[in-house]
Formats: sequence, structure tokens, C-alpha cells
Amino acid sequence: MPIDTTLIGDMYRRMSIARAIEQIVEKHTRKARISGWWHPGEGQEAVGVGASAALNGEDYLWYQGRGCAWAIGKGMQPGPILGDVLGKVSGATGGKGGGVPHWADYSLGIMGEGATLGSVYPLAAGSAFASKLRKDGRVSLANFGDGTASRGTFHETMVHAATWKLPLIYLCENNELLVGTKLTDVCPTADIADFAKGYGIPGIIVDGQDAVAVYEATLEAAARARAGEGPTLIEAKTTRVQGHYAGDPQNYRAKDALANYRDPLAVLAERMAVDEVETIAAEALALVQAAYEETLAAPPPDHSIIFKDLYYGQ
Amino acid sequence: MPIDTTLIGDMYRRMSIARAIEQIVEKHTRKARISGWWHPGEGQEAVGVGASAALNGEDYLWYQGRGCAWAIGKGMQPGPILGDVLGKVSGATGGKGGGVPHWADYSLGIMGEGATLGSVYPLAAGSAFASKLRKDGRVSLANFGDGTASRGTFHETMVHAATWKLPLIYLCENNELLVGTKLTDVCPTADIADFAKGYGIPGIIVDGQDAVAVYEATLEAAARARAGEGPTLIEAKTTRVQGHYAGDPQNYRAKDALANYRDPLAVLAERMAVDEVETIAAEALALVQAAYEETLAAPPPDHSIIFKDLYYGQ
Amino acid sequence: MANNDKMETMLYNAAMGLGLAEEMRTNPDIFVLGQGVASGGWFGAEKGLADEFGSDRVVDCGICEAFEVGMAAGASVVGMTPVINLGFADFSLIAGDEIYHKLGKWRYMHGLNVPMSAVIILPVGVMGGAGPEHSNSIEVLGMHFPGLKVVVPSNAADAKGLMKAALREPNPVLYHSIQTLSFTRGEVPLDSDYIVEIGKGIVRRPGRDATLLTYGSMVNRSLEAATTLANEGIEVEIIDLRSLVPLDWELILESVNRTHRALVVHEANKTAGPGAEIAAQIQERAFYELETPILRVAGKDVPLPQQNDLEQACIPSVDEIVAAGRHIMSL
Amino acid sequence: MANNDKMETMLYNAAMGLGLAEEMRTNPDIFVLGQGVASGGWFGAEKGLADEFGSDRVVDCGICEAFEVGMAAGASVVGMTPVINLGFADFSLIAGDEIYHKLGKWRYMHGLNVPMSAVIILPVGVMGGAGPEHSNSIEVLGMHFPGLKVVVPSNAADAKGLMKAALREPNPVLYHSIQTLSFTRGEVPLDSDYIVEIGKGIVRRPGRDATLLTYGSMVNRSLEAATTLANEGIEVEIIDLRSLVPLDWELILESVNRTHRALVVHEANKTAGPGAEIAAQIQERAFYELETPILRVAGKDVPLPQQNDLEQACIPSVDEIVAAGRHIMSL
Ligand SMILES: Cc1ncc(C[n+]2csc(CCOP(=O)(O)OP(=O)(O)O)c2C)c(N)n1
Ligand SMILES: Cc1ncc(C[n+]2csc(CCOP(=O)(O)OP(=O)(O)O)c2C)c(N)n1
Ligand SMILES: [Mg+2]
Ligand SMILES: [Mg+2]
Repeated sequence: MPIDTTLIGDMYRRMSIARAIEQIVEKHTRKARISGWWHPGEGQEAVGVGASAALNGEDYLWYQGRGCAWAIGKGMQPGPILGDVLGKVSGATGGKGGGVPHWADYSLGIMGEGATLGSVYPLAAGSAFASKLRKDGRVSLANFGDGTASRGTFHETMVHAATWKLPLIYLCENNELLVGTKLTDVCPTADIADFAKGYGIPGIIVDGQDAVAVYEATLEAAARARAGEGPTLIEAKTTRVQGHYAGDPQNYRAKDALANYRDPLAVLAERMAVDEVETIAAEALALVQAAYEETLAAPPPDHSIIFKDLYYGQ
Repeated sequence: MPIDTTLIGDMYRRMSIARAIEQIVEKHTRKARISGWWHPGEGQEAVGVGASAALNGEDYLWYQGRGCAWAIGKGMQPGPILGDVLGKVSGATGGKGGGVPHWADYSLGIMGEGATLGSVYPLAAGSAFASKLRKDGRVSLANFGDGTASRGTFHETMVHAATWKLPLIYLCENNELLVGTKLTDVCPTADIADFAKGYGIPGIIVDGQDAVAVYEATLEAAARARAGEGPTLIEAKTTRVQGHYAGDPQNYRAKDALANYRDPLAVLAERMAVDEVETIAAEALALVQAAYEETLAAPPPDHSIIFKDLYYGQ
Repeated sequence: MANNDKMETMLYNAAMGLGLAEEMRTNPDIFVLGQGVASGGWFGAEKGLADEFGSDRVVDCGICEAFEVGMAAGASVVGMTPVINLGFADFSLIAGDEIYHKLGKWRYMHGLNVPMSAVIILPVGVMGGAGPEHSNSIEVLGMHFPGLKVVVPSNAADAKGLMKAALREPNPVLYHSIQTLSFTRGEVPLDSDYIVEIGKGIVRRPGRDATLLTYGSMVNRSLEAATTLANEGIEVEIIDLRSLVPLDWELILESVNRTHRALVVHEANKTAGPGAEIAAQIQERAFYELETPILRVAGKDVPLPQQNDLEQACIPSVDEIVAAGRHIMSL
Repeated sequence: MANNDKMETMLYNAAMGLGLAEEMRTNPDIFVLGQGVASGGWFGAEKGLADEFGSDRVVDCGICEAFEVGMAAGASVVGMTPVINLGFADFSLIAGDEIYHKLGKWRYMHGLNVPMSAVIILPVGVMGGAGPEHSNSIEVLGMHFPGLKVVVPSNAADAKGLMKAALREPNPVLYHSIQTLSFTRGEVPLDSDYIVEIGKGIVRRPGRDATLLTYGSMVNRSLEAATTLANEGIEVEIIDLRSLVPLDWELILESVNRTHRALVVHEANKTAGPGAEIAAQIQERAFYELETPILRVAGKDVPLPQQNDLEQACIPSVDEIVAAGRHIMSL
């Protein structure tokens, strides 16, 4: 079944937006201080966008906070994303946010991030459990990095998700690094998909630089989930182009670390007409530039929001 | 290599002692209240005794608190065991203990129990790590139940133990139950050994009713550990004959739950001469009876021990 | 529906279960998850629930406390009302990130003001030798970390009324049942709208000489002590706080401003326990009304031994409360 | 060995690392484990350690906080002195069972009185937008749960001296470094026996009018506030507690009995924070010496927002401390 060209264009558009945000935030943080740290996602955009494209609007996404491809993929606009990064009222959190993202929009199925890594596994199982009870046909996706696959919650959650056949997808972005530590220094396997074996669920490895490959694997996992066949673990092999955080000197990294890097935008562009690629890229840049300017102009939050949302109705 | 008959006799002796303690505690709790609950280990004696027999005296044992076969297997006398169960000064803890055991004797390599299940995995990795640093040739063994294999610490610890090739043995007593819940209701696999696959380590299933089989598997795992080849997961299939705790009405359990039960003492006795079996059993009974009487006569602890051991030297 | 005045004598844990069952009948979003809950619960609180509501809504779980609470947080964000019974509050230290970061902060940190209902049952206190990792009263954690409500029922009627309030609350609630009360009986209203409002304490015994603030397992011991003290002419007012978050400051201050003396009694360890906050705040708010220091009668600062006598010696006895009452009147 | 009087200006985190390195040189049982420690640590505290002591003793770890602390407990029982850096104290909620049950209770519950040395580095406090799950000051937990010692260095010299004391301590120590101080400089004694005794506070500024008890990040702000107040004729005595377990009651009470007024200042959330215990205990022990209520100036009871201005607005500012100083003198 050849993949729809509209879908490819749409994925390219979202990846271009995510990339443009990366670049603008990178530039911004070089001259100005933001609150907290930005964790650049350059090079990994195909994963969030490809996987999100395979989900329905009302499917639940629980992500880990590198870059913004997941939020863009699942339908968030650049405005609320940049608003949080710069700590303005226009942010998704209304201005509480900073470099570690807590973007959420429940109407888009964007459920948010837990900044203690590994916290999204059980949360995603919670929404998956709700879907199973409600028979609403929704799928829940937990996104995480290779380093985060070691967390105990990975195991506790999958034990139950596999037993109960929850409509859950584990989607790992394996960039072979956790901050400055090499995955294989702290993990017995280079393939996170190996962990699927213990639970008797499929463990699929895909090319994380290819949005189409990620899309297809996710679509299949979502179909399994909706059919009541339970969870799937997808591992997307990918590359972290930048440092762990914007400004990271990366002394720990080999000079030729990016020798085999393939830009996911270039990989997807191969499937598209040249002028389409250029138009989409230009539009994305303009969109993000406009959102950035609006964000700069937006006011910082009033101190009164310090107590907002602590309790319901507050 | 046929197994040494002295060793068989010794295992039978320890299993008989453990069984006699089971019976005396069972009888005691029927007429008197003890502090906390006794978790009977009847039917599972071959595991603790068989595995301990394969360890050296200075190897480290971290156990889970069902029955007392591990403590007996690793060299503890009935006195300190019963002393804790009955809350007397003669107990291993000096009288702080009760039904949930915290027997330890560091000179015997008996390191103790964590009553929050799953806590022994990282602790055992800690002693294994120490042995690796010190090159002392010791092995650390973490004992746990099938239900406890779901705990996050199972995963976090094995990820590191497998990567670092720690001299560690995971030894699971699979009695297919956690309190009143069937393992397969909360676990995607009936074989805990399956979890080894994710870590690329051996996952061995043995007959937990046969002390010799447990002994041999543990001996091999210990040899691997000492040779620097890393951890092994051994799953001993066994049977919990009594309730979860002494007095448990076990309404949750099928009437014929014990239909296929094989008494580990009978299994081992098949390898022995009849009169040897009888002599050993009688001696064990007498030993335990005497220890029980001494325990009954021992005083309860003085209230001053409430603050003892809180800080070192206190 | 409501059988307004009817009462029935039942076990504390059964009353908790009754509150749960009544709410489950009208709210299909409630589900119960925990180790052993499908066969009625380790201590009987979930008895009959699986039969009535099916094994989809009353679900057994593995030994995975972090998972249990984390999945509750996720389910709560999508509009369910999960009820998790952790069996022993001590086990909640395994789920600290899930309780105090996820449940307590998810709404705040994402800035989306939606209801998040979840009831985490964390049974506290000694129960006869369960040991240092099963017997602690750690309710102060829910006071220090923001975003949660914390209730502690001291009798069967409150066990029902606070459970129902917790299930109707749009914020996560830590529900601390009391292990020693599990199998004690009390009169429980059968009214299916019987609610004990979260944040309201109650005067269990009026008195003019001193205010004794307590909750949970220490309410009965305090009442007993008050009887003894009354024989000596000392009239202690006993307030059962019922909720630790929020605390009923109106009630506390009205009483202390009248009696000019305050004691706090709880089973939790003394140092940095709930009594520390209560005492600190009373002296902040009513310093010039106080005639004596505020006294705390609380658990000894040790891991609990298992041996029954030692264990009892670690938590406040009636005699110790009586002695504190005499002492405060002698100052 | 000891270069007794020499001092060097260095970063707070480097001083912590120096204390560690010096002890590692003489004690082969010390090893360091944590995420990123092998390449010098996320915030530089372990810089150079792997080069000097090898990757056997300075070991990177996966994202497994429960494992890290649990393995430290196990290693400690067999006589090692593990040093675990969790990076952010907030992550310790993942290892709650391992810290407060295993490390704090293992010796007690097994009744074997052996040394258990372990240093758990739990950096606390805001550091510029790290957010609600990275920025909290949760040191009060170490006060409530028994069996641990708790230290909080407020400057580079103490960072070294308390680290060395912690490494020689036969009980597990929670070592709360201060995130905002990580890259500030201070004079540090090079003496390889420079120890800051656990359990001893210090008067940072003498004063006659009120006693201000503080520690960690709030020491500098309090000193600044004291200067302003001094200009107004208010002489506040500033005590840096340095250790929260044990607290230096001799020092605290001597001062309060002299000034008759006390304030507690900390970054941790106010409710049920360390200040609650300190205030509760001061009024218990020195009630009749007090002329005013004990005031607490502390973090707001909210999860911390990330935005820098909001974050700063959640923790005590110099102005707030000054205001509290004026207020207590006006009572
Ligand atoms: C529980 C917890 N431990 C540690 C951290 C600190 N931390 C932030 S990002 C990161 C690396 C994560 O690695 P990985 O999961 O592979 O994701 P990546 O950064 O490569 O995208 C770490 C350790 C954290 N946020 N939460
Ligand atoms: C962290 C934790 N959760 C729950 C319990 C309560 N608990 C005590 S024994 C037990 C069952 C353990 O099952 P398994 O590991 O299979 O061991 P078995 O009882 O069968 O020997 C449970 C759930 C506990 N002690 N610790
Ligand atoms: Mg990674
Ligand atoms: Mg079992």
C-alpha cells in the first residue's frame, strides 16, 4: 500500500515547523537566557511527527521533553510552544513553563510530560485502561528515550499492559545517549526492542530518520492495540544532533559522532517533489518566525498565577 | 558428576529442621498470638536449602520472608529464628522481631530481608558490586517470589547487573501465588525465567521440589558469577502448601490446589537410605523442640532496646 | 435513594467499602485497583465489590505500587476516578514520585484547570507487629507536598462519609484509613448522601481547660484520657481534625482562643510530624492567647519494632496523654 | 599531609568534590555512583574523580534512582562507603523506599549494630527554571524518618567540611547541596582534615534583638537582610544550622533565650517544612522566654513554576526576610 502523498506533505510540513522552532530557540538561547534548559530535538523530528501521524486526534499522547516534534505532530501550534519556552502568557501553561516543556492540550490528545523520566509509562497505561473500560477505541502512546527504558516503571507498566492487553504503544527514541553517557555503558543491550521479549509482545526496530517507517510501524501497533491485541514496543533508531541542552559543550562526544547522521527532513524530501519541499519549508519558517515575534511581544505572566491550578477551580 | 551423599544428608537435615520449625510455629500460632504474621514456607524448603548449599559461607544472601529454609540453609540455628518469631531476647534481632522475619547474621552471609517486597534486588547488587571491586570472589543471591518479579527494582537492578556482569544470582520461588492473587492474573508470563531474555542473561527453570536440582542450578550460576560472566536468573517452580499467613482461610484457593503437590522432603528422601531419613528427621525434630522450649522460657526484650541500633553505637 | 435516618452497626473497613460501593453505583467512572482487591481486599474494604461491579472495575494488580498510583494519575487526567488501595501507607514511599509529583502537580504544571479525581487509600499505624516497613503513619508528607487533600477517618461513620467526599472531590485525595480500626465496629448512616466534608474537623468532647487536637487512631485514646482527666477536674476539649489538608483553622483557633492551652496528639513520629505544623501555626496565630507551650504527644522517633509490647511503647498510650493533660495544667 | 592554614578560592561544587577526593585517597572503600559522574558530574562535583580513581570507583549509572540508593544500602551493609549523587533531590521520591526504609532502618530492624556509611547527595532548591519536579527543597523528609543524618552546606568551605564528615560518619547521611550555590566561589581550607562536625550549627552574625535560624540557600539572603535591618537599628543574630539531623539545640536555645525572639527562614515549602519542627520545639523548650511568636519565612506551598520571575516569587526574598525582621520587632 503506497503511502498517501498528502500525508507525506503534511509530515514534512510539521517536521519543518519543528525544525524551524529548534533553530529559532537555539538562536534565541545563544543571546538571551531562558528559564530552565531547552533540550534540542534536531535530528529526531521524524519520530514524533511520523508516530503522531499514525494516531487519531483523540488518541492520547504522553511524551518525553526533547524538542517539540511530538507536540507539533499531534497538532499544537508554534505559539503555545514558544510561549512556554520564553515564559510568556501565550504559552500552553499560561506562562508557568520554561525550557523543560509541559505543553498539554487535552482537546488534541496531548496529555503532557513528566519531568522525572519514566513517569509517563504508568500514566499512559492509565489512559489506556480508561479506553479499555470505556471501549472508546482510543490508543495511548508513551514516548521515551533509550536511557529511560531502564526505569522501573517501564517494567511495572509493561507487565500489566501486556497482561491486560491494554491499547498502549511504547515508543522509544534511541539516540544512544543519556545526557553524556553512552547507552551501552549502562544497558546490557543496544536494542531497547529486546526488552519486549520478556513480556511476549512485539518489539519492532524502525529507522527513526524515516518518518514513513515510523508512521507505518505506529499504524500497525495502533491497529493491534485497537483490536484488543495489546501493547507494542517500537524502537526508533535516531540521532541527537545537538547537545543534551542548548549550550551543552558536549566534551564527552566523539568528533565524528555525526558522521553517519541522516537528516530526517532530507530523508523525507526524497519522496517529494523539489518545489513542494521548498514551498513547505518556506511556509513553515514564516509561520514560526511570526509566532516567535508574537511571543516576544507577549507579556510575562502576572504573579497571581503562582497559585493557579493548584486545586481545581483555583 | 553424581552428587555427594553427605551433601544430600545435610540438605535433608536442614530441610527437616525448617519443616519442624514450620510445624511448631503453625501449632504455636493456633493457640497463641504472635507479633505480626508468620508466612509459612511449607513445601518450599528445597529451594532455600538447595540454593544455600551451593553457596559458600561468605557469599551474601538477601532473602524474602516466607518460611525459614534460607536462614537454616545458610547456617542459622533454630534458636535465633524462633526467638524472633516469638519476640524474645534470644531472637536474631534481640527481640525486636516478629512474624515478618528480619533475621540476619553477617558472619554467616545472611544479610536480611526487606519487608517491602523487591527491595533486596538492589541491595544484593550492592554487595555484588562490592565483591567485584574487592575481587573477593563472593557471590550475592537475591531471593524473591514470583509476584515480586514485577517490581521496578527487578528491572533497574538487572539492567545494571547484566551490563556490569555482577556476581549476582536472582533466585525466584515461583509458587504461582501472591497472597490470594494468581500470578497469571497479573503477569504476562507464567515463567518468570522469561524475563531473563530482555537482559541477555540465562533464565533457568528448575524443579523447586528437588533440592538437588536447585543446588545444581545454583552451583552453575555461582560458577558463572565467580568467573565474571555476570548474573543468572533461576526460577524454581514450587508450591505454597499453607496459606499466605498462618491463619489465612484461603477462600480464594481451589479445593484441589495441592493435587499435584510433591513434598520436597519426600523427593529428597528418595535419594537416601530409609534409616538415614528417619534418624535425621528425628534429630531435627528434637533440636527444634528443644529450641522452642528455650524460646518459650526466654524473657521478652527490655523496653530500652526501642532506641537500640537507630544510630551506630547506640 | 436516600434512607435518611437509618443507621447500621458495621466494621470500619466495611463502612469504607460501603461508601465506595454507593458512589460506584452512581458514578461509572470510578474503578478500584489494588493488590488483592478483586477477592475483597487484604483487610476486607473491597468485599463484594468485584461481584457487584465486575472484574473490569475492581481489578487486581501486581506488586507494583509506582505503577498503581501512576496509572491512577493518568486515568484521572482523562476523567476517571480511580481508587487505589496500597494496603500499607509505608508502601507509598515506592510511589513517591507518582503521588507527590504526578498526582499533586500534573494540573498545576500543565496549567489546564481540569478536575483530577483520585483516591489513594494509604492505611496507617501499628496493627500488632507488622514491623518497621508496614506500620508507620506518614500522613505528614501529604501536608508538605502541595496539590493533594488528606483525610483520616477515626471511626466507621467517618470512614464512609470521608470516602464519599473523597470520591466526589475534583482533587486527588490521600485517604488514610487506620489499621487498628479496620475490624472495629461503629454506627454508620445508611443515607447514600452521607458526606463528611473535607476540611472540617469536629469537637468530640467539649472542654474549657485545654484543647487537644488529634485524629485517626488517637481519637479514642484521647477521649479515654479526657474521661480520666475529667475525674481530676481537668476538662479537655477533644477535636478530631478529620482532614489534615486543609486543616480546619476556624475550629482550631476558636477552641484554643477559648481554652488558652493546646496539645497535639498523634501516632506519627514526633519530629517533623503533623503536630509540628499544627503547633507552629497555633503559636503564629494565637501566641498572645496561649498560657503555656503547645505540647505534642506523638510516636517515638524510631523505626517501629515488631514485637507487640515494644511497638505499643512507641506510640502514645492513654496514660501518656493523661500525663500530658496534667502537665499542661500544671504549667 | 595536612596543609593546615592554606586556603583556596574555589567553586562550591568543586569544594564538595575536593572533600570527596581527599577521603577517597585514604579510604579505598569509598566509591561514587550516579548519572554522569564518570564524566565529571552534571554540575561538576565529580570533576576529575574518574581520572584519579578509575572507572571502577567512579561509575555511571542509568536512570534508576531506586537502584542507585538500594545498591548503596547493600554496599554499605557489607562495609563500603557509597556516595550516590541523585542530581536533583526531587528524584529521591523515586527512591523513597530505599532511602527512608532501607538506609534508615536496615541496622535497626536487623538488630546488628554495624556501621553503615553512605552519602546520598540530594541537591535542593531552585536554579533558574528547572521546574516543579527538579527544584524542591525536601530536606524535611530526612527529619521525619528516623535513622539518617541530614546536612546542608551553605558555602564552599562547609561543602568540603560536611562532605568529609559525612564520609567518616558510620550512619547514612543525606547531603543536600544547594543548586544555586553550585557555581559560586568561596574560600576553602586545604587542610585534608578539615571537618565540619555533623550536628553543630554556627553563628554567622551575632545580634541581640532576634535569632534567625536558617541554612542552605537562605543563609546569604538572611545575612543581607540582617545588614539592612542593622541600618535600622535591629540586630539579628543569624545562625546557620548546617545540620538538620541532629539539630544543634544547645546553640539554638542559648541564642533564643538571649534574644527572646526567633524567626526561621528556609526555601522549602512552609507547611510541614523544617521550620515547623524548629518552631514547635523552640516554643516547647523556651516558651516563657519568648516575647513574640516564632515567625517562619519560607517557600510558598505550591509546586514551583519554571518561569524565572514566578519561581523567585515563590521563595523568600531578602525583602521578605527584612519585612519579617521588622515585623517581629514591632510585636
Ligand atoms: C527520574 C529522572 N532521572 C534523571 C533525570 C535527568 N535527565 C534529564 S534528561 C536525561 C537523559 C535522558 O536520556 P534518554 O531517555 O535517552 O532521552 P534523551 O535525553 O536522549 O532524549 C536525564 C538523565 C530526570 N529528568 N528524571
Ligand atoms: C512493596 C510491597 N508490596 C506489597 C507487599 C504485601 N505482600 C506481602 S507478601 C505478598 C505476596 C508476595 O508474593 P510473592 O513474591 O510471589 O511471594 P510469596 O508470598 O508467594 O512467597 C505481598 C503482596 C509488600 N510486603 N511489599
Ligand atoms: Mg537518549
Ligand atoms: Mg508467590
